[in-house]
Amino acid sequence: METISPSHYLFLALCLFSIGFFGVLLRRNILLLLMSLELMLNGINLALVTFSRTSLNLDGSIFVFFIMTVAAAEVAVGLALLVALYKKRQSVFSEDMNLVSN
Amino acid sequence: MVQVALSLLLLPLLSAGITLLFLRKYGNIAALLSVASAGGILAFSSFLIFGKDSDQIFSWSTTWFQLSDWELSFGFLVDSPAKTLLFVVSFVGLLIHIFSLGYMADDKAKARYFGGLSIFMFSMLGITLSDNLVMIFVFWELVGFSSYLLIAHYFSTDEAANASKKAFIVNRVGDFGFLLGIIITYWTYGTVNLQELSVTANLDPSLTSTMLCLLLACGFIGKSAQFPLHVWLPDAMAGPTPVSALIHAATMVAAGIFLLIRIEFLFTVEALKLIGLAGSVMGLYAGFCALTQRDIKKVLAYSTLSQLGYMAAAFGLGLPGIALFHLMTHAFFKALMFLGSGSVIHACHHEQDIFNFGGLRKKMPVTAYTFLIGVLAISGVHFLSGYFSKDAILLGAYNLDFVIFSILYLGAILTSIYMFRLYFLTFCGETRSKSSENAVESSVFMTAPLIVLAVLAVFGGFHSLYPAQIVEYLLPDISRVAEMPHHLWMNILGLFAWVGGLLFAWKIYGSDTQSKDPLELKAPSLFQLSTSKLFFDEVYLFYVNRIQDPFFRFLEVMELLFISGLMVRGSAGVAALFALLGKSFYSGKIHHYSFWFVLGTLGFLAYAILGGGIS
Amino acid sequence: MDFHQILLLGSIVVPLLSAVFILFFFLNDSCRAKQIAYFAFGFPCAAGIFLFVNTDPYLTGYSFELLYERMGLQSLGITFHLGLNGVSSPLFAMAGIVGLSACIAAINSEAKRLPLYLALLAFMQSGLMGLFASVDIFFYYLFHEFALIPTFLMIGLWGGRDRRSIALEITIYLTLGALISLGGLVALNVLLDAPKFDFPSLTESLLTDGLKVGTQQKIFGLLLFGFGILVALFPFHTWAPRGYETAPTSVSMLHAGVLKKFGLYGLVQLALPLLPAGGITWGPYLMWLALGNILVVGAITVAQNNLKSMIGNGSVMHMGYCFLGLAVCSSLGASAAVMLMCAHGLSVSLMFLLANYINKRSGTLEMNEMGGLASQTPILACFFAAATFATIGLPGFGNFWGEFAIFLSLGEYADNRLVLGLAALGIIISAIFGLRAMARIFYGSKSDELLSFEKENKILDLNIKEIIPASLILLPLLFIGLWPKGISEGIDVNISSRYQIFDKGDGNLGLPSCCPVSVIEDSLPESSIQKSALEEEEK
Amino acid sequence: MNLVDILFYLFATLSLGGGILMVCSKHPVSAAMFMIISLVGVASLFVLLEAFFLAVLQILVYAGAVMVLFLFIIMLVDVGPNAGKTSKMKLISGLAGAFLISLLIVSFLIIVQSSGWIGGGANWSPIIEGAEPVIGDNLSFSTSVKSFGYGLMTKYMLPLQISGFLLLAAMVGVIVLSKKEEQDTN
Amino acid sequence: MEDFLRFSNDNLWSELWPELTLALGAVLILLIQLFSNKAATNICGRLAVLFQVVLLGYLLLDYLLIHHTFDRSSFSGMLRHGFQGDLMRTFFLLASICVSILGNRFLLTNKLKTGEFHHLTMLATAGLMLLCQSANFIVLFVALETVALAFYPLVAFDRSSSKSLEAGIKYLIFGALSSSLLLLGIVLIYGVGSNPGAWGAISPSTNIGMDILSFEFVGLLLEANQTNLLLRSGVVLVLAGLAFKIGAAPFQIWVPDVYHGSPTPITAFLAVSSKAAGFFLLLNLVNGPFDSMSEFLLPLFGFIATFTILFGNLAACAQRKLKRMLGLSGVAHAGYLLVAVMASMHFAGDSDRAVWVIFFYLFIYLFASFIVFGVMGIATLKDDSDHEIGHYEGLLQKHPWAAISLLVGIASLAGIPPFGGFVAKLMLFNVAFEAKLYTSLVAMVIGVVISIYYYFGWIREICFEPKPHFDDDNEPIDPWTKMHQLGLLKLLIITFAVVSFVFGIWQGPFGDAF
Repeated sequence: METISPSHYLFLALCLFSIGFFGVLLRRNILLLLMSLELMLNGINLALVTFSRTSLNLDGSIFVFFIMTVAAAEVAVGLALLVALYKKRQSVFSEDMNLVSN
Repeated sequence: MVQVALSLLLLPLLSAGITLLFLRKYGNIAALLSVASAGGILAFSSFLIFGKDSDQIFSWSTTWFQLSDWELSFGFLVDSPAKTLLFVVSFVGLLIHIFSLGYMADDKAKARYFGGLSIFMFSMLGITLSDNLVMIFVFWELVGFSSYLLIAHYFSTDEAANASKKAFIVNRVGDFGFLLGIIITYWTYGTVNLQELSVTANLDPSLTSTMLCLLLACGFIGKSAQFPLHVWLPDAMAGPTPVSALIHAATMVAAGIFLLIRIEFLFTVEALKLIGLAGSVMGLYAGFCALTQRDIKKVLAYSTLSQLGYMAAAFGLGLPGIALFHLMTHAFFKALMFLGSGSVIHACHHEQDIFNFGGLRKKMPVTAYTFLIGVLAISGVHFLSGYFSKDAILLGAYNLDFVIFSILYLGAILTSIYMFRLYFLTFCGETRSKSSENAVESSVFMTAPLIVLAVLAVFGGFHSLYPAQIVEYLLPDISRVAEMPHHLWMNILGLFAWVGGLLFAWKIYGSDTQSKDPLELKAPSLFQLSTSKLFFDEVYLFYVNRIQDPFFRFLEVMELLFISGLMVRGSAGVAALFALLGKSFYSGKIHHYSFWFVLGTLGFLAYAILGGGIS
Repeated sequence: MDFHQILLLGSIVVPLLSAVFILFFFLNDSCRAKQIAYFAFGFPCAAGIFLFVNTDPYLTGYSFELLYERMGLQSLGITFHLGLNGVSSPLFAMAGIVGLSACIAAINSEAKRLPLYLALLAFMQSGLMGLFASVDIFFYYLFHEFALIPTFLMIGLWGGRDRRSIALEITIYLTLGALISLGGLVALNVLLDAPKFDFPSLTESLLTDGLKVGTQQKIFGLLLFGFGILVALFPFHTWAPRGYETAPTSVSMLHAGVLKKFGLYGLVQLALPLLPAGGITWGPYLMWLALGNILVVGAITVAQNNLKSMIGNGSVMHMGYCFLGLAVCSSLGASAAVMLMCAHGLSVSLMFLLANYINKRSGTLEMNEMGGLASQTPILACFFAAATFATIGLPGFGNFWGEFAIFLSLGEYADNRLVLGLAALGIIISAIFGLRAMARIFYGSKSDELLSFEKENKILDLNIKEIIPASLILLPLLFIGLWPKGISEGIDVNISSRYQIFDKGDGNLGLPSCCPVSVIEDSLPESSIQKSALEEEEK
Repeated sequence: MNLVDILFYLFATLSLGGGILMVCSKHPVSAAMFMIISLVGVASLFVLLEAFFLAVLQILVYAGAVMVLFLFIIMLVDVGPNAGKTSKMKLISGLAGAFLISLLIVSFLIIVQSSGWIGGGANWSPIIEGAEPVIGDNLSFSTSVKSFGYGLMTKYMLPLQISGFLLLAAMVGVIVLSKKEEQDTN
Repeated sequence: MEDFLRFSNDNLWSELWPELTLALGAVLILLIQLFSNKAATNICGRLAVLFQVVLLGYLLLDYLLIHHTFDRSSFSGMLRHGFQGDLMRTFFLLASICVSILGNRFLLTNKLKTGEFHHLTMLATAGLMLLCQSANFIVLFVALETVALAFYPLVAFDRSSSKSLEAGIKYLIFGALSSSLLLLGIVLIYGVGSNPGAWGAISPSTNIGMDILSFEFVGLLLEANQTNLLLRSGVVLVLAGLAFKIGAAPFQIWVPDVYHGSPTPITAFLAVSSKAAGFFLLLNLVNGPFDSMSEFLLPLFGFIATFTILFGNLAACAQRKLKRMLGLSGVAHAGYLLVAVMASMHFAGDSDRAVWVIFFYLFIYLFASFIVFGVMGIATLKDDSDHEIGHYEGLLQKHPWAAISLLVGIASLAGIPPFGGFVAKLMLFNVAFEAKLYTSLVAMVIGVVISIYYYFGWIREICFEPKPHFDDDNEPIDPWTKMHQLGLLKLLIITFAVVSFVFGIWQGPFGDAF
């Protein structure tokens, strides 16, 4: 039918996941770090939808729904933490977060 | 009989125990108790010797200790050699106890002294009565212990402290071999009981080995202070003089000879030859050392060594009876001389240097004359006790082994030289120091034993005078020697020996002597050689101070370095290193930590892709 | 529960409860604490002696058995099982005696915070009594560790130099040993799958099931090195002298005297009879390690200058003899080792006790700075001489019989003769250090240090409070020495019954050939099987 | 190459490119913008996959709510580009990160390829309209929101309720973290 | 419609009464907090404890008397209830009570809001209970995230402390990261499972309709497709997600930092409940759906366990900050427990023994941890995060009961007889030996020996006389001043100390349970 197979979608999804991961590695700004985490979740969502569509099974899609909920809640808490910390330390960079260390 | 033997053994132990526990502060009571026990011992032992079935060997045993197949019995074996020694020990022992009453009269630690004597009597009787090698070993160690205690009587002097330590350790070296010998004997013959051993050894002569004999003989070498373990005996003179008389002259050192006699049937020809040769060399060597000693007791100590060498030689020649005979006579005259010297020392307020004596004959005649008898006896003057036993040894050696004979004969000449030297320097001439000027004859407690011993030193050589039970073991060998040729020839040679010695000593020491040894002026190199005692002490000292102790310290350092340091601390250090490494990962930085997650994920995925048995 | 069982249980429970009592109620009342301590230690001592006297020496099993099935993990077969046999009852009594003596020494010591000290000591005592009374292996191990914790605390609280680091070092070292041996014990439990995790059941299931030779060797190795560390086997011994030097007297006494016997007891009761093939494989190597104990550590002992560290090293050295006795793998050797364990426990604790007395009187433990003490303290000198001569194996004291029988067991096979010769050198070495110490402390002239110490402190001889604990130990030591049969019977009967495996010997190997109980033979060379078959035919 | 393919590649480029640019952009605001692009790209892919409801959710929840929240916070905390903090270590760790991530992508590629998904092992099957909504214990794919609703309210009732509590916890958490502390005022 | 209604037939909410009660209680507490005046806010803490104690009592009564602990499932197979799940319920409830008690003290000294704290704690506990009964990956994920989202604010609860906030951020980032790994794993498994072409040997007739994300189906799927790379990666990634929860290497790196920053009660909560949940889940997975992959997973587990044990213990040695040290020692404990998990994988089909060992271990770990954290909670420091070993100098003299309880706790953690920890370790050794995990055994032995260093190093400070301080300028502040009004906390600590000891010599019902 089409030349684009589910594998393409899957690989794309995994690439998104990896880029998100790369962001986690690379970025020192916690805000961007949180965004990268969201990107990873997006990759996962894409994979899920792909699988769901391929096998004509709705459970995967519903799973995406839950993932989105969780992601949103996580972001909310994360940003609240960040703001609280920013008030104390005037910084959102991970370099400055070394109070809890040896 | 068992009860007698047991009470014989327990009596001194009891006396020692009571003294130690209750009488520490009551020296006089302790002394009396001890003497009483010595008297009791004599009584009991004569009962044992002359008892009803005295012509039979008395043996009895009961289990003492049992592990697995090995059973050790506590038992008595009173056969003829045991009876001889029993007699010597109990008789001389009593005399010395009595002598001690006088000698130690002013000593503060009297109780300790007499307690030690009692322990010694207990252990010595134990050796005498034991029926197996392990028991002998037990009492063997115990006599060593009591000897240690008594040498250390004047413990606050460094001399006594060192001498006691040395005596015990050197004895331990001998015991080391003895112990090995006993163990190997057990596994070779399957028993350590003397009677069973003799049966087995006779049945199967192939079991004997020179090695085993020599190991067992190590015990003898240590206890009888034979070459090369002789170094402790002269030092042991740091103890009170009666102790020297009892332990280091009459009985304990002789126990080595007694041990040899007990296990005579185990010996091979080679071993006997070796012992004989070593004994004779010892006889010569000790005599040579005695020539230049200044300490009255050390002269006697070396003389003891020399006489023990004679006994060993006799045993080595295959004449154990003669060895025992000499043991007995030697016990008398050597005890006599030691006690005499004790009397002198006591009179001179613990002055021991013979060059500080002189002219004591007039001041203490009893001591002097009894001492002279001793000197004559040991020099082998005819028809005194020493003559019989010593001549028998020389005669036997002449007929059996000429090498041994010639060495022994040289030794005999030396004996009479140093003995007369001792006598002349001590009792003749003018007094050479204040302490000897003020000397007076000792009390009756001291002179009475001297007189008794002097009588024995005179007549002790006539074996026919003794009750048969005592000399039973000696007779076969005595008659064997008596049948040997060249008897007359030997008499003449003997005469030459003692007269020559006498004259030689008279020439050098007889006339007026100053505090310096005349021999030192006349033959300095010989004198040097003699005083150095062939450097044995130096060699041992060198070994201990320069080799053993540094090596042990080196081992300590090595332990500290390698075991404590490298092994224990090292592993702790490695752990600490890893701990620091582990700690260093915790930088607290998020972007460092996320690398762990990437690496972990990669690792897990790599494992999924590559690992785990894809089939 | 009859009277004996009550005594047996009581000797563990009484000190434990007393410790708790002191801890909770009398932590500040040292007078009352002392009274409780006398009872807490006196009871196990009396009970130990009474039970020892009443143990039937001819019973190969356990007397006074006490069993609570519901206590412990049933799945592992753990039960609370107490009992005494010929091997454990003398050790049990010994633990009681040394404990009482250590208690009196502790009371005399006037340590700071005495009630706490006594409470911890009582905990330790409870563990020690339990250790030898346990039939169950889990509780046997548990009681050992139970006794170890107070050791750590007491060294740290009342110890001498470097106590903080040494306490930690010892604990780490000993835990390593304990864990390795625990590994071996767990292996035994798992592989044998016995219904109960105690000595008799394991033996029984071993007899029925059997273990492969290779397995036996591995497990024995674990047990040997685990226990070896605990008993200070060369070269894992360095903790011992350092620890004893630092530890307070009572702890040194109990640890060196009693607790250290844990490992040997385990080897005797457990490892050798259950894993004969392992014993025979490891025996020759063990011999050389034990020689390391005797010769190397012995030499190091001679080089020591500190009295306590000398005693500590000396005790390590004598452990070598015990190991030698075990290494020959015969009932003679093992029983001898047990004899020596009993005697050594007494003698070494006596030594530590006396070292404390000496320290009190001379203000130092460095032997260089002592000398001539005997003139003022003749009784102390007497006791010290007795202890020294006991340690160096003078007949008349218990140690001699142990050492002698060990030498005897070594002499059985010609291959061991070299080892025998080297090991016997130990009697010379121990004489050297023992007598040197005696001479340096008590004989000779007084040292300057002692004289200056004497100016400030009056040197008195032992008083009755000090004589009692010392004689408490010395008397049984003399008893064993004079009447060895008194304890050897029980040991012998018990061990012979379980060491029969070793008695069917094969002289060609220099050691008895292993006749493993197992029917499965995987690594036995064929020739030896044939040989044994031939021998049977001949018979 | 038909239209759907072209669209796929277009949206894939959008989402990937947006993602990469988000990760690499210096300023947080621009990063957020790129993130929105990426999210919209993914939403479009959802449309391609006929998951219309989820596409709408994606736009509403992510691009709408979440990203706006992000932008708010970016403005609130007022952080500029992480300037002046470029160090060698950062470069090295960036390179190492890039290397590791490329390894990750490679391993993903291997996994996807080896499992038979690439190359049409599994392919699109048309959505059967009017098929059974429930097959066994599974729900069959449907483009209608109604099926979602039914699924959530019956089979996924429990997770739905749990996520209610999840949101409650998150809410309380956010309140705890950001409510003005009373003791500050006192 | 009926098709869908079929699903709601077995939505048996009554099965979830403890979770629901707890969650409702949490809401109730929040409401009380909201509507009560300021002075009475302490009521919330007491009410929370009381509420949970009553619940625990009722729960136990229910199990012991009404006794319906047979295996059953509900919610279309999304939950599975059974004895083990019930046991974990009591475990979490017990832990939650302890956290509440510790929390009351903490909140009082730091003047923080009580209502929210207890609300979040109880919600997290309810989530943990659900997590342990989940039999479906969606429920698992959602419950897991509920727990996590309740934990993030709890970790950062002490808002006045930067450290607490920082720990919260770190926990959030790594939690999110690890849950994406877990999710990816689930998705990959779902991808294969939803594709009928990959079902292979699963007989379509009987299993065609099974819920793809249920554990049961995944088990069958994995059994049929053991070498499928996608599945393998999925499994491995799921395990990676769980490894984060239990703090196993190489995902252990967050542990000390987060433990360090969080308030002490929450540190305990993390150390005990969160870890226990992770382990229970891991057990459920490796003995349930991943059972057929055991052979594939064991070497991986072996490596992780060894690495975790050694890393945790070694890194803990170098720490003087107590919370970090305890965190790292917790990592080591996770390693030990992983060995037991491996053993349970070895005894395929007969894994109960090993599972029981883990249960016992977890309970003992709970007791010991709460003793230790409880005593730590008593100390009043300027900054709650800065517990150092030095603060415990001479505690034995000052407060013997606290010191002795603490000693018991530490000894139990270290596995020293006669405390519970030893029995737990012994059983662990036993099981590991039965499973022939010799390498791990060696690692365990080495680990325990190393751990003695830091545990006894701590004990040393507690008991021994303090070293003389040479720099008198910065005299340390005595943290042991406010010892009054401990009440429940003191009772808790002492009770747990006694329990730890009793379990060391008498295992009671556990003795039979194995």
